[in-house]
Amino acid sequence: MSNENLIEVVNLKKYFNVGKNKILKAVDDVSFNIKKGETLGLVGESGCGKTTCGRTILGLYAATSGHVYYCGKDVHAMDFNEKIKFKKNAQIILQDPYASLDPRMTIGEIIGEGIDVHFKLTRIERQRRINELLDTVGLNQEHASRFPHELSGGQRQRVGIARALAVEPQFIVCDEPISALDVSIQAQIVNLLVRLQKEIGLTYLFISHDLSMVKHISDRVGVMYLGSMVELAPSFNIYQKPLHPYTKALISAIPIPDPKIEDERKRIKLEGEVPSPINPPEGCKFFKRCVQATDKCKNVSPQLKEVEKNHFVACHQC
Amino acid sequence: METISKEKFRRIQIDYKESEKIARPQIGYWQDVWRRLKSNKVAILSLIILVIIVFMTIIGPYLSGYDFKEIDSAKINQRPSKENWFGTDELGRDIFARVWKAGRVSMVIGITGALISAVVGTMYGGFSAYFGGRVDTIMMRIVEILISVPYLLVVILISIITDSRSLGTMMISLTLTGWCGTARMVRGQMLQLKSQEYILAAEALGVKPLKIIMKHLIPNVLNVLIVSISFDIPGYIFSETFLSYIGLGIQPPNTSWGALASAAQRNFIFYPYQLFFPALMIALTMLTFTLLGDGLRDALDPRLRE
Amino acid sequence: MDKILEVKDLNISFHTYAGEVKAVRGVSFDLNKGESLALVGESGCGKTVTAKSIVRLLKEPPAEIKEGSKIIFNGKEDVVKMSKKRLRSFRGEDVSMIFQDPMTSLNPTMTIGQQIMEALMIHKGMQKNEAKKETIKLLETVNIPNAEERINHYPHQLSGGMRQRVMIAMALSCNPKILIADEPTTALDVTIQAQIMDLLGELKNKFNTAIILITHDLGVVANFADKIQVMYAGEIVERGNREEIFYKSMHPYTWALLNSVPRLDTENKEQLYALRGTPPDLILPLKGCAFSSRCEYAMEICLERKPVETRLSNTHSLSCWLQHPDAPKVNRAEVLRGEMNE
Amino acid sequence: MTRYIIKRVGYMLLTLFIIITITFFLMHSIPGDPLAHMAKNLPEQIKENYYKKYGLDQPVMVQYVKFLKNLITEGDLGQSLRYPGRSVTDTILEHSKVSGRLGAQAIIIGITIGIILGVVAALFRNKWPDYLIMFIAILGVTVPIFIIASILQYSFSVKFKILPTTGWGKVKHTILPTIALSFGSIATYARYMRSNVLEVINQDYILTAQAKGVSPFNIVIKHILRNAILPVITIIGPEIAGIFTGSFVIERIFGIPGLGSYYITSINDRDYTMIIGTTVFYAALFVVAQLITDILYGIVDPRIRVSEKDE
Amino acid sequence: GCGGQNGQKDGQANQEVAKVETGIDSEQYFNGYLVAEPSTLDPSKGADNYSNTVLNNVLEPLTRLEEDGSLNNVLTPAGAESWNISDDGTVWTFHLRDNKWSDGEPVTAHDYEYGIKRSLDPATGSPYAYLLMPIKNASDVNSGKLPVDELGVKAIDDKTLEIKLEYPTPYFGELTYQRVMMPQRKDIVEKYGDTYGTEPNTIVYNGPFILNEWIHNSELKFTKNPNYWDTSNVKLESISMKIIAEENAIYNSLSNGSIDSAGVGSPEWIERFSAEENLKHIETIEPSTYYLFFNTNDKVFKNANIRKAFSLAIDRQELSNVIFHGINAPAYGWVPPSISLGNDEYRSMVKEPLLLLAEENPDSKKLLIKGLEELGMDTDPKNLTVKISLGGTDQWFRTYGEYLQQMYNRNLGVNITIEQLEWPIFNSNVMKGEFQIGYMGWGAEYNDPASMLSLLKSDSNAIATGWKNEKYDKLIDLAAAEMDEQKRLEYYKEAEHILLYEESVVAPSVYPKSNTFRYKYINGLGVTPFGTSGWKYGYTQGR
Ligand SMILES: Nc1ncnc2c1ncn2[C@@H]1O[C@H](COP(=O)(O)OP(=O)(O)OP(=O)(O)O)[C@@H](O)[C@H]1O
Ligand SMILES: Nc1ncnc2c1ncn2[C@@H]1O[C@H](COP(=O)(O)OP(=O)(O)OP(=O)(O)O)[C@@H](O)[C@H]1O
Ligand SMILES: [Mg+2]
Ligand SMILES: [Mg+2]
Repeated sequence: MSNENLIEVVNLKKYFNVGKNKILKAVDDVSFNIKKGETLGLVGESGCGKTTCGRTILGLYAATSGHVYYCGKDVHAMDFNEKIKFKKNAQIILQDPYASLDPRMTIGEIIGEGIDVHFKLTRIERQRRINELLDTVGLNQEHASRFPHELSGGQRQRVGIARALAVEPQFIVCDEPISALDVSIQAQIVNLLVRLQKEIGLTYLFISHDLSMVKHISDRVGVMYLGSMVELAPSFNIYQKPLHPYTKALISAIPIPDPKIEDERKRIKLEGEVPSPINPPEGCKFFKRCVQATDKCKNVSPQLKEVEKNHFVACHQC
Repeated sequence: METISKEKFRRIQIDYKESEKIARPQIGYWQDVWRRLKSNKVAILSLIILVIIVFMTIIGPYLSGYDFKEIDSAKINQRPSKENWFGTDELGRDIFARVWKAGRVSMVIGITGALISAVVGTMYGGFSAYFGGRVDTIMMRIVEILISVPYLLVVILISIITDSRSLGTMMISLTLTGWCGTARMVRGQMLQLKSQEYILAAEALGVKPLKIIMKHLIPNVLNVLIVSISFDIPGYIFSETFLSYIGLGIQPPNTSWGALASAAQRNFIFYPYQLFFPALMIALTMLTFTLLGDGLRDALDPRLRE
Repeated sequence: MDKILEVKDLNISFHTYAGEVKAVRGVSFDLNKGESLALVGESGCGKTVTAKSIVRLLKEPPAEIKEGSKIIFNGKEDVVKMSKKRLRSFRGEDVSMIFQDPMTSLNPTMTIGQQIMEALMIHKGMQKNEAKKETIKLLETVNIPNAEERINHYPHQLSGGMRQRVMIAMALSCNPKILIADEPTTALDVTIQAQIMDLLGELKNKFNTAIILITHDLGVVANFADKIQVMYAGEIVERGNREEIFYKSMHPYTWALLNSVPRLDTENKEQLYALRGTPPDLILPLKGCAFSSRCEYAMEICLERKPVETRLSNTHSLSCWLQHPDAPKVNRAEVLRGEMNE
Repeated sequence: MTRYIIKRVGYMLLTLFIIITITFFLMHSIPGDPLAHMAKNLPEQIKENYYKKYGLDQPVMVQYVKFLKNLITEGDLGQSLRYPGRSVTDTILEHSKVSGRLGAQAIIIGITIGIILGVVAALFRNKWPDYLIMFIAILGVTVPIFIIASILQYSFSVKFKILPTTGWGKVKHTILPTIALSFGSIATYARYMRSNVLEVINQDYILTAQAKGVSPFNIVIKHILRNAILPVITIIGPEIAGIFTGSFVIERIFGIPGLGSYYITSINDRDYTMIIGTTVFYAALFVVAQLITDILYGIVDPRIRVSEKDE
Repeated sequence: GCGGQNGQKDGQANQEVAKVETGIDSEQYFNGYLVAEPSTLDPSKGADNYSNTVLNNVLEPLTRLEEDGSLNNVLTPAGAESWNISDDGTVWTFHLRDNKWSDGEPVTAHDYEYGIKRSLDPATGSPYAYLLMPIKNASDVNSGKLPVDELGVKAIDDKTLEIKLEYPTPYFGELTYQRVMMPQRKDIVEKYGDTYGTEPNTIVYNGPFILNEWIHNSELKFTKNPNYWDTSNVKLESISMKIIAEENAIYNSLSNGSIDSAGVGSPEWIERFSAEENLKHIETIEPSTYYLFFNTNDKVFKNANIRKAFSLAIDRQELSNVIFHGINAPAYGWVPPSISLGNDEYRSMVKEPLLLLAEENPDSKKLLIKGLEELGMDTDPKNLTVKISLGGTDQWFRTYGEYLQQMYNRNLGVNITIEQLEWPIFNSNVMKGEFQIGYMGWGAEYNDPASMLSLLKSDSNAIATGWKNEKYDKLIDLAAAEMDEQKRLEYYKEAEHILLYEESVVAPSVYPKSNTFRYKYINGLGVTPFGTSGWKYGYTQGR
């Protein structure tokens, strides 16, 4: 990991238009950096805007406002050729594996597509590369001539991973890349990602609900809530001394694969109404579910502030 | 439990590579399509019929011993018989010879016309849909203009400007606006498709627009494209007749199925066979293409892989 | 206890151009009312196929449920032989399923409200207004905020987790006797996941619903399942209750699974334990134990003959040659690390 | 939405203007004049008087400006040259009503039957109903409408004498032409529907619906149709524009006072005002139909709506 | 073409007129058809047959062409009770009878005067005005050189109309029943302006029938006009004219009785209808000729021998059989049989010139080679390619073209290309002289050989052969002003001889015939297709 910022996200906003003048603020003013060779974990409640954030960073969605810089270049202002080059360097593993595979392409073709765009390989080299990729994600070569619908959920997800790896990128947005895999293969994949990072200095934005995995792989973790970043800290901090009440609840809810512990443990239950990203409330978005809330929380939206070195949190109480 | 020799319970060293035997050759989408098309009996039968028709258009005119253009005032409007297998027309010409002779022109026009339409329409519609926004707006307005300006006027103008009766001029006039329908159709389908996640995935890979259209969008609209091709074939065959009238089409004494059919229209109540044979050929051509198209459609759908 | 479902010797193959993919091979199990059964196992081992076959939603062809397979519902009806008409009422009313791919499983041209209401109107005979109210309630129970607004949204306007919750709401809507949940919470964050699991638990207790849960999250399994079955390459390799699987498991594959879980206390980015190799190609004939090619403890016999099922207790059984008296003993405690040892 | 429509209307006017301009100069650049249809070569003087009377003696540019002025200020398309004294606008309005009525009937029948047949064919893929429907579809396209109409007329009004041969005014007059007209559409819709239904039927959400226990009928109605109907919507656009301009052949055979004969013969007659009039009319309808098509796309498939917006 | 006398050839129809008028049906109605929509009922505008048909029945021209007992057409008094012609033949005075317009106003000579003047007024732009050129000052008035008032037409009083002619015109009587001479009401014309005559209620009627309803492009409905002077002789109470353009639809309509009478052009249908018991068959020769014409400025066809060769090469009998299914008669002359000079048919007095030419030149190919030699061209017909232009784009023309192509190839050994053009383009090409051989038909406008022969005068615009022949022009001019029939006959005979025998500028091919089938209960309708009595005397008996 170097100190250079590979990705800088500055005041990024992405709003969706959802019918009759209703605006859904999926990502609402988010700023953070990712250093070269670093893994930034991104967690948060389902629907809080992680996917949108990841996609907007790669320029797959046009940002409503704000900037994303990749090596200092504004992703949303690149010209055609720069964009192609950027896409070789920055890849995404999409969240919904099945929908992201063209039903009329064989797995081999899907994986080969990226290779064709960015590399000039002979047919045999290409074939070899595809086999290699299949192998790295734990698929058989036999799978290359199958169609997406002929695979199991986890197999599809691995095709998505292989596709992203095929172009040998420097930065990958991993949008829940291992959710459909069994633990053993999860471990294989995560080991692979870590190995690649060590070997060639890959950078990841790792979106996942599997907090143990996030902890395992990330250097820093960002916690999002309803379109905003509420806490951003080194992964150790997040797990050991979470500051934001939402983070606390999250950490406490991690299931442990041990029946006895599971039976006894207590989770912080989040009560109260979840606000809507369409016309979100004025003040703190977590206000209604927060046990420590005050009047200030109701009216003033908290800003992300550094409470400890490298530990940022958006909460009036900390 | 039966007894098993203890020997068998020795630990062994496992070779992890062993599990990676290549079980079957890798194939791509199109190879798979072709393989499945081949195994579709109906489609193959259609292909055979089609080949027979094509073959007959080559040798058919010489089989009956009559020249397709020879007028015989003594044999006007005769029913099919031993001498004239398909009967004779109002000028006493042998319909058998004429039908096959006409087939040459009609097959060429029907098929190339449909293909040109398909290619131009698909590319145009594809670009329009994929780029969307202003590009789409302008491209679709052009289509509106092409469709709305009276075709007849345009064709007449072409006939005057070029004053040529070459196959080329004819194809230009025929395809001038013929592709517009296909373009609209393809655009509609692609609008629906382009919001799919796999298009997003391809974009994320940096695949260029043309390639996205060619590799992702087109295979997924092929099913409607096939239908539109199968409709375009008779469409072009009949349009050629119309052009003949304007003086731009096939020149007498040469003839086409459309021309034969419309010559027979007036008196089809009295001499149905004069209409039947050319119409049968048009229908057969369309039928074979439709069946072939259906077979192809099935082959194109990997979910139907059995 | 009443057996609501008995699966006997289920064999399912897919006919592909290269040959027959034997995706499920001789799976048998029972399910009682109000019981939750967790199916865990290797990705691609046939969990989804097994589940879909119970609802008869596999496309046949290319799938084929082999002769001799039986899926007995409620002790009398064989699902494999059900008439189309009965199947229609069977689905939804008696058994409902949460699919693995929420995006493709939702109709893109119907609002999620319509899709949930549809189920309510069919099975509960509700009127439109009533169904709408009920839909909003359902969405709220699966924790979708702002449900009144959301029912008018189309699937593509939702986040992955929300789609998944819509699927769950839909499956819950008609109070089935059996609920098959195919990785229902993969896209959910842990707080919502916990709530959903509570919800399923409630369903189980209140309505005596039997639940088949397919998941990779052993934490969820530990929390929720009454019975656990571990699958590998189309076969059930070990089955038992929670304690038996988590604390007394004897199958090398189960060990591998348990070992692969990253713990919160592990070092950052250290190598996780992972099984090496890939599962066998299901097209090829399998002679011995399917796991043998990846098993650290493989023996010659494993390559040659299929292991027979060994019963360790009423509920605990497994198929592994290591259970053979002649096989060398493996110390479970050595194999498994950390707190899972007992 | 409103803004989108306003923008599109702006484009519509521009498109119409271009169409009018092209057509205007096109028709004046081809040989022949409105007197040619009389099949007589009239003395120069007579022709001169005639041209003067209708302003045809002026340069084309002047005629064009005058035409535009009348069209914009009064919505007046001028007087027919072939039918002296008849206002083109009135003629079009009056006759398009007839064509519209007939066309609407045909299109409704065509769509309903076409869609039903298409779905049935898809559900019974490669079984006899499928082949039967394909046979019908092929007949509908390869048998010229003239033949279909003549056979209908011959059987129903000559042989069985239950329907009138020609004429207009009562419902019975519309039956045969409607059937004849709808043949082609049935064929087209059926084939496109079949193709797309087959596509949709394999989607996972159909499985979901089945898992919910939705009856096959409702699966077709609620889940399949809407996802498969896009091609039908695409074709409907021009068809709707087409129904108001009528069918030349059908009108001739059944003596129907529709717009079709004007639409076709105006060019042969070099009835300049009528050519432009019918062109404007058709173009306007078509352009509006295209707008409606685009809006319908969005209604049928919400994903299209989004991509349209995001630009 | 318009009026003109028609040679009645079919004996079977002769009983028609002789029928007794007793026991006629109590309900008197007639269902007919028109092939196309009448363009307008404004007599000064429009020139189509269909509006002519309607106008004949709703307006009362000065005269009508009615069938006499022997089925000859005679000019009979109609709006005019009688008329006299000055000795020099230049002043015609018409004495009108009492008649009323449908709105009750009396019909006066001023109405006739106004009608004629309006037709010639350049501001009207009437296409048919050229028919009226014999009237004094007509040409100058029509070109705007003289005011309309200077026209030689004047209502002496309410009942007397005087028409002065430029020169004696033997056939002027034939013009008095043309639409451009029909009476018009000034007040009505001014009231309705451009819409005059476009709808049933924008015109007033003084003929036997009134148009009540006009569904454009579909049907016209008429009823008897109670104000008509001869209303007691009008028996039909109502008439419906459907507009049916499609041949098969017409036959179907006749078959099931939805129309009472129809013209049939297809031999198959003629055969079928002839077998029907309750139909009667009326066959008439039309006053027209179908012909090929040559561009005499063309590098090939400037040679008369080549033209002759191309004319003679046509096997007219075969053409008549093959293309016209034996319905139309082979034509060897220019003036069609039904045209008469005085009381006799012209054709019965003058032998067809081409018969003579054919006798003298049994081998047309020789003529061709001779012509090619004269031109110094390659004499092998194989190397000659000639284009025939056809002014029609329908299937019939294509078949016809194919026939001509094969026929010339067989008889002359030349190559023929066929050019099928839309009529307006054909017309324009021909006018510009951009053709070699063209094909057309021409119907005589009035019952005099002049109507056909004057078409080829060098100052006539009609048939653009580019041919100029002083002698021919002179003969036609002489005939036009010649009141002596015998002399005129000689002039015409010689002119036709020049035209066909000497020069072969045109090559007539057939004289068309018409076949009408009518239910037997229909009576009194007149059998000659261009007689102008219309439905006035029609009635049904035993429907
Ligand atoms: N339509 C098909 N054609 C061929 N093979 C198929 C088809 N569907 C599934 N398979 C194969 O059957 C096996 C079992 O698939 P299944 O979907 O049941 O796996 P799974 O246990 O659900 O895995 P995951 O956890 O990854 O979802 C897989 O190897 C898969 O590749
Ligand atoms: N195309 C879209 N149109 C409208 N709204 C959208 C669209 N995509 C996402 N949203 C909305 O944006 C918000 C954030 O969605 P996003 O997919 O980014 O969530 P997420 O954090 O990835 O959630 P999950 O963990 O469930 O995948 C959600 O409220 C969702 O409804
Ligand atoms: Mg997401
Ligand atoms: Mg699965």
